[in-house]
Amino acid sequence: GGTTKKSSSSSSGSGSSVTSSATANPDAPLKTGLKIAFLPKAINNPYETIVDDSGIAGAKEFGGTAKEVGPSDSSASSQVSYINTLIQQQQNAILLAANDPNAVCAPLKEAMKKGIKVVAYDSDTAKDCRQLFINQASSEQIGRSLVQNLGKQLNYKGKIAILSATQNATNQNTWIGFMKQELALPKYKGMTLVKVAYGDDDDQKSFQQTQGLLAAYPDLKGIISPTTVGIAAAARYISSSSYKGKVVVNGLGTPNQMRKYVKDGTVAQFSLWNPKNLGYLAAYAAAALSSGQITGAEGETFKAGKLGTYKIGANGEVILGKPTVFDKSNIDGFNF
Amino acid sequence: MDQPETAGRPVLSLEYASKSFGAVRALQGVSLELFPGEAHALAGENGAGKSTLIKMLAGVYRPDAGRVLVDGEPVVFHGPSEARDAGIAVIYQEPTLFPDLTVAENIFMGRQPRRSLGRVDHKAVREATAGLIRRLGVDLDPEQPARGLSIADQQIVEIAKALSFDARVLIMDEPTAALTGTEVARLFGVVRTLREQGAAVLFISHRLEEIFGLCERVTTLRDGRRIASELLDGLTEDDLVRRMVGRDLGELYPKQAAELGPTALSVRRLTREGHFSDVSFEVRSGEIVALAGLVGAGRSEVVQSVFGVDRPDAGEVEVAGKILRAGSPTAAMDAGIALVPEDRRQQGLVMEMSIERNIGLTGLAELGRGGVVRKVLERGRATDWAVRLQLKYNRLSDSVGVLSGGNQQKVVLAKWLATNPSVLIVDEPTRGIDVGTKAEVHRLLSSLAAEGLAVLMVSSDLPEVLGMADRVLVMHEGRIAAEIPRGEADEESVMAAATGRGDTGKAA
Amino acid sequence: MSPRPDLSRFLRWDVAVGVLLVAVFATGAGSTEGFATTGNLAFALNDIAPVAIIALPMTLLVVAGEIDLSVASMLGLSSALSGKLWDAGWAFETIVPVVLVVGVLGGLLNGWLVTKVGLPSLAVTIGTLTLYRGLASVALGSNAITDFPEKYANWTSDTTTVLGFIPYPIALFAVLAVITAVVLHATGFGRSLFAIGAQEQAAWFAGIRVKRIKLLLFVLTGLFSAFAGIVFTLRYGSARADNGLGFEMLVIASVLLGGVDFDGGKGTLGGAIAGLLLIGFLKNLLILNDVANEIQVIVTGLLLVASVTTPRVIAAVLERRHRRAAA
Amino acid sequence: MTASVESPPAASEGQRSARSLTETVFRAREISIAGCLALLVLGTWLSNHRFLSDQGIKDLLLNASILALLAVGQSVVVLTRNIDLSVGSVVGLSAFACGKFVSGSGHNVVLVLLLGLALGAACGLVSGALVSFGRVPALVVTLGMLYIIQGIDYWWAHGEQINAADVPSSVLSLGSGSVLGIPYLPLIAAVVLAGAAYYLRSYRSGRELYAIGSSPEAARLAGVPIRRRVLGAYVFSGAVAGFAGALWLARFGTVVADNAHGWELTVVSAVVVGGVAITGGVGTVWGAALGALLLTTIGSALVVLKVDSFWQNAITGALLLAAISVDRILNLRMTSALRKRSARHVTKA
Ligand SMILES: Nc1ncnc2c1ncn2[C@@H]1O[C@H](COP(=O)(O)OP(=O)(O)OP(=O)(O)O)[C@@H](O)[C@H]1O
Ligand SMILES: Nc1ncnc2c1ncn2[C@@H]1O[C@H](COP(=O)(O)OP(=O)(O)OP(=O)(O)O)[C@@H](O)[C@H]1O
Ligand SMILES: [Mg+2]
Ligand SMILES: [Mg+2]
Repeated sequence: GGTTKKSSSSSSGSGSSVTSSATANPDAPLKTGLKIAFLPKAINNPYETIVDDSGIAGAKEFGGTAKEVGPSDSSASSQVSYINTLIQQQQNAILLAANDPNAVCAPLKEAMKKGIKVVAYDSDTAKDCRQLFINQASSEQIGRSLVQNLGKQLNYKGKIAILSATQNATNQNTWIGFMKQELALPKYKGMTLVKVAYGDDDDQKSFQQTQGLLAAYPDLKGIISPTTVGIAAAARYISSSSYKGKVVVNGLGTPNQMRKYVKDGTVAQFSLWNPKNLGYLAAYAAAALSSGQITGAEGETFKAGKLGTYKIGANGEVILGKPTVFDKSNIDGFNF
Repeated sequence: MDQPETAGRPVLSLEYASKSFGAVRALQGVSLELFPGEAHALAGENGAGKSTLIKMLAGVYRPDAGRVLVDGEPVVFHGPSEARDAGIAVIYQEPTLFPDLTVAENIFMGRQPRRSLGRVDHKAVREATAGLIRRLGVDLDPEQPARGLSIADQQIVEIAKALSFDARVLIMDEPTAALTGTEVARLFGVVRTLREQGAAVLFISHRLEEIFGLCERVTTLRDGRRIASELLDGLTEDDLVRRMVGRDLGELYPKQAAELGPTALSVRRLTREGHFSDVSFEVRSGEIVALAGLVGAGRSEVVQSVFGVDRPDAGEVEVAGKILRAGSPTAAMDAGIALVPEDRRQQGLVMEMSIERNIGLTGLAELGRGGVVRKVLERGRATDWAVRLQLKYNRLSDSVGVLSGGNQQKVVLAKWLATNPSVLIVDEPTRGIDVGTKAEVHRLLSSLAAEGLAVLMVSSDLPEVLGMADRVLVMHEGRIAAEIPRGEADEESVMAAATGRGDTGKAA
Repeated sequence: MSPRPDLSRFLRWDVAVGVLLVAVFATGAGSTEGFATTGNLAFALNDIAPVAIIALPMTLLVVAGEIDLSVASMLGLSSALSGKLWDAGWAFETIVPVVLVVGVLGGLLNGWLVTKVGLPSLAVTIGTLTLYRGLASVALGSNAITDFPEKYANWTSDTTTVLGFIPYPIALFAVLAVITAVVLHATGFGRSLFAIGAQEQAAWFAGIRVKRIKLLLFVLTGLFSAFAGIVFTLRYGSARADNGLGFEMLVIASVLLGGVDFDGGKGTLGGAIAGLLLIGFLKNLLILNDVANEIQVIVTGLLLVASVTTPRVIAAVLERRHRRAAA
Repeated sequence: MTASVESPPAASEGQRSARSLTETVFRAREISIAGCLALLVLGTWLSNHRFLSDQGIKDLLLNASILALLAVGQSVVVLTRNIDLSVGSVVGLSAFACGKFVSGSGHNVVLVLLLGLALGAACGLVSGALVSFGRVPALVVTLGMLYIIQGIDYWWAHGEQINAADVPSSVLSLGSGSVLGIPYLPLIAAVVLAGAAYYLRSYRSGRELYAIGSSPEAARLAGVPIRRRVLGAYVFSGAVAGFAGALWLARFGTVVADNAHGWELTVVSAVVVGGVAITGGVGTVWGAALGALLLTTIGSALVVLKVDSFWQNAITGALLLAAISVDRILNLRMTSALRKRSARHVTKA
C-alpha cells in the first residue's frame, strides 16, 4: 500500500525491526557470491552509467556478482516493476536511485521483509523504505556551496537563475531548497534569484530554457545548474552566443562534458563528486549490509575497499565526501 | 489519334474470359470483339458481369482464364495504366474522383501537359479542361474542387476525363445513369464524332432506348455467361429484354391509380443558401410526386434538407401535421420519413459492412430488446427484403462492397423500405437498376402508394417521371419552376420548365 | 467488425495475438521460475491496470474512427488534483467524484473541439495532451503528495487480491471489460460505432446521431482516464504532476496490437485486451530473465509490426494458392 | 446549364470569379496560421524588445529549423494519407551515429551529413516498404518502427554520451556559424522547404502524392503508381529525419541516446497546425513549416514573457488549440462562401 504519515511511523518501526532484529557484527567477513542489482533512474542516463559500472567493478573485488537493470524512461512506475522482479529473483541487495521517493516504497518494504537489503544512492527514497542512503555529499553542503561559489564569482551582486532538471526530481528540489536558504543570508542581499527554470534533463530543452532566461532577464549575471545535463547545455549556448563572458555559469557537471567550456573560458569553475567512487561505495555498503557487518543503524562503520572506512550518519545516511571543484588548473586530471 | 484502316480487324477483344470472386463466378468463358468505328452495347441484368468484364478490359482485374487481345495480339495488363497506354479509356460505373483536387487536376492526373524540366504546365491543364467541358456543353469551373459536386457533375467529370485521352477504345459503364436527357444528348453527340473518327465504343446502360439510339451491335450477358452477340437492327426492345431476363416482362410503368389521402408531407418556403430557395410543395398520402429538373437544379439538396441531413437556412417541414425539428434525420425517421439518397457509396451504404447489417442499420431499435441486437431478427429482415427485391448475392454476411452496382442500389432501397415509412423520398431510385428490377421497383412503389404511402421521387429519368408520377414538380436553378399534373406532363412541358423557358405547366 | 473472405477469417489479428499471448504464458510458466507465481501474476496485472482501464473506452473511440492522445495527461491531472485536494484536507470520498467530474469535463472539451468545431481528433488531443499535463503541474507544481490513508491505498495493493492473484483494480477492469464487450459487439449502439468508423456519412444518413455518440465516447475516455489516475495514485502512494508520462503510446500500442484498425470500423475488444495482456506479460517475462530494457523496446516494436504483417502475408499466400486452384 | 453554352463568356467569367475565390480558400490556411504567428511575435516583442534583437531572431530561427525540416518530411507522408511516427527515433539514432562517427576523428562535415541522410533513408525505406508493399496500417507499422529504432539506439548508446569536446569544430560551426548574419541551419531548412514545395506543386509525381491522399481508389484507377510514390514519401521523410539528426549533432554537440525522444507528436502537431489534413490530400509544406515555427516560437515566447514555469505547458497547449481552431473556423467561412458562389454559377443561366 501507499505510505501514510501514520503508517510511516509504524512501518519504520517494522523497518527498523528488520535491522535491529539482526545485530551488527563489525568483524564479520564480506560474504562472497553476493547477488546485488543496481536500479538507476534510467539505464541510458550517462551519469548513472558511470556510477553503476564502477559499482559493478567494485562488486567483483569482493567476489560478488552485480548487474544493472532498469527502465529507459526515468519514471517511478517502471522502476516498481523492476523492484518486484528483483524480489522474485531473490537478490541479496537492491541499490536504486529513486525516481520518486514514495512510489517505490511499497515494493522496497516488501523486499526488506524478505530479507533483501536495500540501499539508495544518488536520489533517496523515503527513510523507512531503505536501510542506507549513499549520499554523494550532504545535500545541504551541495546546495550551499554552489551558492557560495557563485557568490564569490559575482562578488555577491546581481540577478541569478537556477536551471534545474525535472520539476519533480527529489535531489534537485532538496538542493534548491538549501540554495534558497543560503541566499536568504544577509551577505547575499545584493543577489536576487529571479527564476527557477526546468530543462527536464533534456539537452535541447535545457538549451532553449537558457536562451529564454537570457532573453527574459538581459541583466542576468549568473546561472546555477545543479544537473550535469543542464550545465552543459547552458555553457554551450552561452559559449556560442553574445552573452559569452557576461554571464557566469556554475553548478554540477562532469569534467568530460565541461572541458571544452572551461578551456574556452565560458565556465570558470563547476563542481562534482567522483561518480565512480559513489557506485563503488554503494556496492560495498550493500555487501556490508548483506554480510551483517552493519544493520544501517547510526554510528556503525564499515570498510569500503580502497576508499577506506565510512561511518553511518543520522537516518542511515552515508556521505561520500566533499564535492571536488573543477577549473582550468585541475580539470585535465579527471576523465569521467 | 491513329486509326487502323482495316475496320474488319477488332481493336480490342476478349476470348473465353472467366473471373471469380471467392465463391462467386462473375464471368464464365465470355468473348467480346470491339471493331473500330463501331459502338457496341453490353446488356444484362444487375450482377450479370458487365462491370467485371470491362474491368478486365481496363486492366483492373486479370482474367482467371481466357485472354485479352489488342489488335489481335494477346496482351496482359498489369494495371489500369497499361490499358490506358494501349489507348483504352474507361468510364467506370461509380465516379471515382479526388475530392480535394480541382476538376482540372482530376481530369489530367498523371498526364498533365509539361513544360521545360518536366514541370507541370498548370495553365495548359486549365485551358484543356475548359475546352473539354465546353465540348460537353456543361458549365463547370475547372478550378472548382471535386468535393461537393453532385453525382451527375461527377459523372460529367469522368466523361471529360475519358474524352481527354483521344483513345482508340472508349468504354463507358452506365455513364448516363445519373444524367438527364440534355446531357445524354450532348454525350451521344460527342461519342458519335469519336466513332466517326474510328474509335471503338463499348457502352453499358440499363436504358434500352439509349442502347438502340447509339449502338450497332449488342452483347447480352446473363449470370456471367454470354447469351448473344448480334446486330441491333432487326432487334426489338422486347427481344433484348428477353435475352437479358430470360422471360417476358410486364408493362414497364405499372402505375395504379390510388385515391389520395390527407396531406402527408408539406414543405414551406424551404431555403438553403446557394443551393435552392423558397421551395414549397405538398405530398398527399397515396400520391407519387416527381421532382424533375436538370442536373444540379438542386433536387437532391431539397430532399436532403427535408430529411434533415442538411440544415436548411429557412422554411419548415411538416409531417402528418407536426413540424419537424430541422437538421435531424432521427426526428425525420421518427416522423416516418425515409430517404433513399442519391450517392449509394457515400450516403447509402457502409461499404465494408455486411448486407444484413446494412439493412439492419435503420432499425437497430426494433431489432431486439434492451439495445441488444438479435441476429435472427436482423437476418430475417434482410432475407425478407432480399427476396422481395430479387437481390443477387452470395451470402447475406458478405460485405455490400462486393455486390454489383445495381444490387447495391437494391440494398439501399431495402434498408429504407424495411422501416415501413409513411413518407418515402427516393433520389434516383432506379439509378443503375436493370429493366426487370426497375419494373419491380416501380410496381413496388405504386403498390406502396396504393396502400397509402406518400412518395416523393427525384429522378433524372424522364420516362420514369412521366410514367410514375401523379404530379411533376420541375426545378430550375434551385426554384420550383412549374407544377404539372399527370395529365399535362410530357417531354416538352417538363423540359421547357426545366430549362427555364416555360414559366408554367401550360408551356409547350 | 466487417466480415472477411473465408480464408482470412482465421487469420485475424486479434486471434493471432491471442494465440501469441497463450504461447508467451506457456513458455514463461515452463522456463522461468517465479513467473507463474500468484505474487508475480498479481503485480504484473496490477502494473497494467491503469493502461487497461483506459484501453476500454479507447477501443470504442478507435473503432468509431477517432483517437485520444490526451489520456495519459488526464491521468496525470487527475492524480495531481487528488493529491492537491487531499493535501487541502478534503475527504477522499469527496475527492473521487470531483476528480471524475474533471475527467468528464476534459473529455467534453476534446469531444466539443472534434464534433462541434470539426477538428481532427489527433490534432485536438495532441493539444490537450500538453494542456492537461500543464494543468497538472499548475495544480501541484514540483510537490509530491504521498500521505494517502492505508485503507484506500490497500485497495490497489498487489497483496489484496481476488482468487489470490487478481488485484481489485483488475477485477473491476474485468467487469467493465465484459460490459464494454457486450456494448460493442451485441448492441445497436456498438453497431453504430462500427458504422460511424467505416462510413461516417452513411451512418449520418441512416439517422445515427454521429456527433452525439462521438462526444459521448470522448467523455467516457476522459472519465476512465481520470479514474485510472486515481488507481495509479493510490497504487504508488504518490500524487505527482508527471504521473503516467507517456502512457498514451502504451495504450495506443496495446489497442492497435489487438488489431483495432485506426481507420475505424474494424476491431474487437477481445483483441485489444489480448494485446494489452501480451505487452504486459511479455515485459514481465523479459525483465524476469534479465533481458535488457533496450531489447524489450525492440521486441515491443517487432510485435506491433509482426501482428499486422503476418496475417496479411499468410492471407496473400493463401489467396495466390486459391487463384492457382481456380485457374 | 444549357443556357451557358449559348453564352460561353458568361461561364468563363463566372469561372474566373470562382477561381480567385478558390485560391483564396486554399491559401487561407497558411494565411491564418501566419497571422497567429505574427500576433504572438508582436505581442511578445511589445513586452520585451529583446525578443526581436538579432540574437533573439537568430535563436527563434535556429530553434525552428530542425523541427521545420522534420515537419516538411512528415507532411509529404501525411499528404498520402499515411503517417510516420518513427521520425523522433530516427533523429535520435542518426544523431548518435553521426556523433560516434565524428567523435575524435576529423571527418569532414559533408560526410557526416551524408551518413545521417543515408541512415534516415534506410529507416524510411523499411517503414515505407512495410506500408506500401505489406499494405498494413501506417500508424501501427511506424509506431512499431518507433520502438525498434529507439531500442537499437538505446542498446547501442547504453548511457554513453558524445560531448561537444569530442565533436570537430568544423561540424559544430555548421550548427552555430552563419553567413551574412543568417545561421546555416535556417538556410538549409529553407532550401529543403522551397525544394519540396516546388516539387509538390510542379511535378506530376508531386501532384500524384496529393491524388493518393485524396482518394487511393481513384488514384489506382488513374494508374498512379501508388506503392512507389508512398515508398518514396517515406524514404524522403526518413532521409530528412536522418539529415536533421546530423544537424542536431552540429547544433547541440552533446548527444545522448534519447535525443528527440517523443518528438513524433510535436512534429505531427506542427504539420496539422500548419493545415495539412491528417486524412491526406490537403495542405502545403509551407504551412507545415509555419506550424513548426509557431510551435517553437510559443515555447521561446513564454520564457521571454517570464511565464511561471509551471504554467508554460498549459499555455502552450491552449495556444495550440486556439491556433488550429482559428484556422478551422476561418476555413469553414471561406469554403461555404465558395460553395454558394460556385453552386450559384453552376446553375446560372
Ligand atoms: N470485388 C468483388 N468481390 C466479390 N464479388 C464481386 C466483386 N465484384 C463483383 N462481384 C460479383 O460479380 C457479379 C458481377 O458483378 P458486376 O458488377 O460485373 O455486375 P454488373 O453487370 O456490372 O451489374 P450492374 O448492372 O448492377 O452494374 C456480381 O454477382 C457481384 O456480386
Ligand atoms: N454535398 C454538396 N456540397 C456542395 N454542393 C453540392 C453538394 N451536392 C450538390 N451540390 C451542388 O449543388 C447543386 C445541386 O446539386 P444536386 O445534386 O442537388 O442537383 P440535382 O438537382 O440533384 O441534380 P443531380 O442530383 O441529378 O446531380 C449542384 O451545383 C451541385 O454541384
Ligand atoms: Mg456494373
Ligand atoms: Mg440529385
